[in-house]
Amino acid sequence: MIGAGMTLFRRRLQETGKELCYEAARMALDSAGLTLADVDAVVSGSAPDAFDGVHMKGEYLLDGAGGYRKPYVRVFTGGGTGVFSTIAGWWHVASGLADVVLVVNEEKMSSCQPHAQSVFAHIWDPILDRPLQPNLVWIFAMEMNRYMTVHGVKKEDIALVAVKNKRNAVDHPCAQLADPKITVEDVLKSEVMAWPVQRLDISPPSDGASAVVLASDEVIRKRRIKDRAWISGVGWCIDSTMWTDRDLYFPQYVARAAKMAYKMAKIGDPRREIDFAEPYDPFDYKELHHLEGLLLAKKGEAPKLTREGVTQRDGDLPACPSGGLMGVGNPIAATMGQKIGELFWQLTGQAGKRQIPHEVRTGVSNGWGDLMQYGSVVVMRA
Amino acid sequence: MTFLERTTDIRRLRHWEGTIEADYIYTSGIAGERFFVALREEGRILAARCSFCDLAYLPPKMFCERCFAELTDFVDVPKVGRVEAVTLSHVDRRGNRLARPEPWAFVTFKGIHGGLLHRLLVPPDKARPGLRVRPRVHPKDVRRGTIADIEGFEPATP
Amino acid sequence: MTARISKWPGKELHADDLYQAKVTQVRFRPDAKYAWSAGEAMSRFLEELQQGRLVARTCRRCKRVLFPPRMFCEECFRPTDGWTYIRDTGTIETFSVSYLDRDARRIAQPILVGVVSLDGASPMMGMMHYFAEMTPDQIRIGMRVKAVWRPPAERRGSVLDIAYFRPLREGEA
Amino acid sequence: MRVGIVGVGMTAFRSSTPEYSWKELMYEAASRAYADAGVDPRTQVDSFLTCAEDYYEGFGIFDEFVPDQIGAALRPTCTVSGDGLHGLANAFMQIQTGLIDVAVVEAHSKASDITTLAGVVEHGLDPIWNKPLGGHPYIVAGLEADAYLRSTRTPARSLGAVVSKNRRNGLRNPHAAYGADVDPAQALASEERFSPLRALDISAPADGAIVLVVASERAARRLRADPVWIRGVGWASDSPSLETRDRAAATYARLAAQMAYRLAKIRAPAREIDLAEVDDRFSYKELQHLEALGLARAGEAGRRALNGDFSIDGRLPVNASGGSLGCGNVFEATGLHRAAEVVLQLRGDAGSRQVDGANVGLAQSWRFVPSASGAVAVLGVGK
Repeated sequence: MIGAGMTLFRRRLQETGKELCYEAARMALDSAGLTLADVDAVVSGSAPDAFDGVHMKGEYLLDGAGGYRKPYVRVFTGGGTGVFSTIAGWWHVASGLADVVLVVNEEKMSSCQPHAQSVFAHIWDPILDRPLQPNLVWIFAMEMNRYMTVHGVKKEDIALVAVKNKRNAVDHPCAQLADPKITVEDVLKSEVMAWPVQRLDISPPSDGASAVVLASDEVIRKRRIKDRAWISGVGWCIDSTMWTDRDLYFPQYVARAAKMAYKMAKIGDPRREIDFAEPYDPFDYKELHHLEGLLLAKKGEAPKLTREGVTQRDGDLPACPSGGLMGVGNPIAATMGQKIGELFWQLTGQAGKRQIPHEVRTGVSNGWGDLMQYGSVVVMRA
Repeated sequence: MTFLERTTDIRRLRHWEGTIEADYIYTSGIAGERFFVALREEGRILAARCSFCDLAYLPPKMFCERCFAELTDFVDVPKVGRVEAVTLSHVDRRGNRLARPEPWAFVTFKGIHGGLLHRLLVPPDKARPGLRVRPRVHPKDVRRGTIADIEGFEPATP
Repeated sequence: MTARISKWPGKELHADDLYQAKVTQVRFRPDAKYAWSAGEAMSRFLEELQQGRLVARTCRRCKRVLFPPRMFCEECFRPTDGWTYIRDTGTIETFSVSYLDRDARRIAQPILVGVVSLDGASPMMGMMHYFAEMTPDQIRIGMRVKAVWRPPAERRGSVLDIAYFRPLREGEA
Repeated sequence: MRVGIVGVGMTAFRSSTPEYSWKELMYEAASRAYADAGVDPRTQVDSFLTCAEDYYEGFGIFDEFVPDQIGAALRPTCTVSGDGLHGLANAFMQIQTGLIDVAVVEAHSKASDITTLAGVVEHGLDPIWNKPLGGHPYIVAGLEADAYLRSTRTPARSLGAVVSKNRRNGLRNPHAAYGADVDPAQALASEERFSPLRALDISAPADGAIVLVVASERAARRLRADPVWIRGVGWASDSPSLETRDRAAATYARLAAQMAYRLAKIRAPAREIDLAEVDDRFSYKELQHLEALGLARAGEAGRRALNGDFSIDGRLPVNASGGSLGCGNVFEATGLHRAAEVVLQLRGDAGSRQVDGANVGLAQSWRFVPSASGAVAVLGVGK
């Protein structure tokens, strides 16, 4: 990976989806010192068409993403797309079919009225679930409750994640909901949406785009590109559609994806060999859930790591040094900016005020999505 | 095949109805805002120019899709264009048969890359490629800053 | 992120810009309507709901009783073997107290929703539904519940033929 | 490394399938493919890909509803928002990395679940420049057909020849939903829709599912004696804007073919390719695509169609399957269906539509209105 870019994440942006793609893609190319002519193929990552409100939205975004007269394909694995599109970009290069690949992720959620959450009414099974008029937050509430109950986790411990990430986001120039003064108290006092989920447990809907540039080692060698990080492991996994048939306390599918990625990266002991993580955190408890799914904490142990400060930016295992989705914003697929972009920036020492104070050589991030069933994992090394 | 048993009584097969509809507000974007404000306020039609590729894009884009230059230079599109392609639509947008077919055209302009797809405001038997046409723009007080501020293209009288 | 990047793109709008049409825009509602075939498994499932029964499919290879029913076993990748009725009692596996409707609008009286695993189906297998006849303070994971069916005349062949699940009363099996 | 196709599974295409949910339809195609390949998807497949779009399915996130019925629960699985050939290209790349040995590609159409098909297609138009005009989305095809016929001086009656050939070929294909004994005059006299296109120039929607099992050379040879090799894949897009793309020529198909031919080391496609399955969802598309693919010279496809060059026993059999006009428009499954047809032809399993002595075949697809994207696969048997 030799370049990354992202737009501001905001509740509403004026740019069209194409224009957001362009801004992020152009920034990523500029940072890699390349032009569009150097790009062999383009991968687009974007989540539901129903956010932007365009059928076949990959086709719509194509020119902004740099796909004009190039091999161009969109991949879509729900909320897992933020990390998954990079995996698709990886196989374009690793297969030998392309030397330079541009990966561009986008989401424009403000188009959808009355609320971006209206889209989520349609992600459920039409016969089994939709008649109950479900709201998106129910998913998280049900999963969070199960996680809390099985392990006896307290809401105070979960709120610590929101506090950490919203504070970390203060140092992120694109952040939508950074808050240097937020406390656990604030989270616990915020409005209850769907218990146990309260307003400050949730990341905001956002507009935004992000992009990364991948290149073969040959290109990197020939062009003597110094700012680069290597994708050393990829894994992805989907669980059964029948979400009411399994125990939600542990994301088995994330663990499977992680094992696949660790095997490829030859990582035997992830907790010792991985220096920092960008677990997917659309809700605060998800960071804990995913630290466990990524096998960086034992089941039920992530809250303890959080409480002990291990996951702080200066801790032993920094988690979401970017500020995550909780702090920077959640334009679903475009969260590639925090999840993949942050790995790149940290590993190349370009994270500025967010730079982890000690040396980091190996990072992992994961995406998560669909109906509590998708895990995508990328391991990167300096 | 495939399953161990199958229903043969058609009355027992059910279906379930639903939609994935929502209301949308699409912003015109950076290049679009420039275009639609000029259209609404002054009745002008603008293209965005890429000086590297020497192309003036209509509809305007904020970027050149070929070289990725950011486009900030806007130029006026000639008043008169030419019909490049024509179709007569015998159905409305939902596929219902129309009493009289509607002509649609793709209109190009000299020196402009692209053009506009729009209604052709001529009787069906007069709709043909090569026609010289100009936009018929709605009066200013009803223009709202969308492509529908142009009613369609009508023959340009020499 | 580096000194190389000085300007982060993105032009922020405020709610008024959008809703008072201070920026040019297009408003549109797609026409996207569907009539999904329920198919073999779900047609029977809905028909049985209308009769006040919950039906499952069995897989002989993995020995599971699959609910909601399907004609194939996703674990074994083979056709399932037969129909079997399960009970309308079960256990709350997880729940939420929701103050939101489907469009994220606030509702005054919170509703109780969650997943109930059903007696007779394989462990953890069940469905999402509403809970009632209990307060937000009383509901808990592990609680035993029973379906409250709508009167037969009101049933349409829908998961809503069950109005909600209520606490299982003492002595009820 | 070579990549082979070792299993093909298809359901019949039908105008509606009320007896099947979309899951059950997919399950049938998957079961047939795994039986054909002799693989157990739960233990012998490393990766699954589905090609689908949310609005064609009626779901906010269709990816959720994919795994169980193709054997992919708790396995590496993803959705490619593209035509089935885009999925095949991605499976090809996954295998080329060495990470994946056996992959499964699925694509399907449950178009009969959609009650407002024109509304769904319209929703793909550019929201700012095209949607507010309120026209039927197939106007785009009518304008393009006009531009193509005019710029290549192709006679409009050649469209009747395409329609007649493909509907009649469909009669020889037991999977086809719309096989019919249509003569060219009948096609040319059918109701006008989007001139120059008439009712019979437009393929009608169908339900159906296709699954292909794809394997690395080593695995392919282990699994079957006669794998069909993917000699080359290519995919490309022209400008997404209706206004700034080529209208007369299918540039996306030309670029995709260039890529596929480069990988397949094909220099003279018209001589080296024995049969072609190309996208004909509107009749003119077959001609436009043949020219873009280098299988007919620019402006000649129409006249060659009138001469019968593209019939099953012609010089270059095109859409021996019946194509989309004969089989039905199966949306994102279109390209995968064509690849499957080429596989059957190259294996000699194509029944009464079998083309004699075919060793190299081409499948091509376009992503339908309003896209300018498409993909090509060159398949071959032997060495």
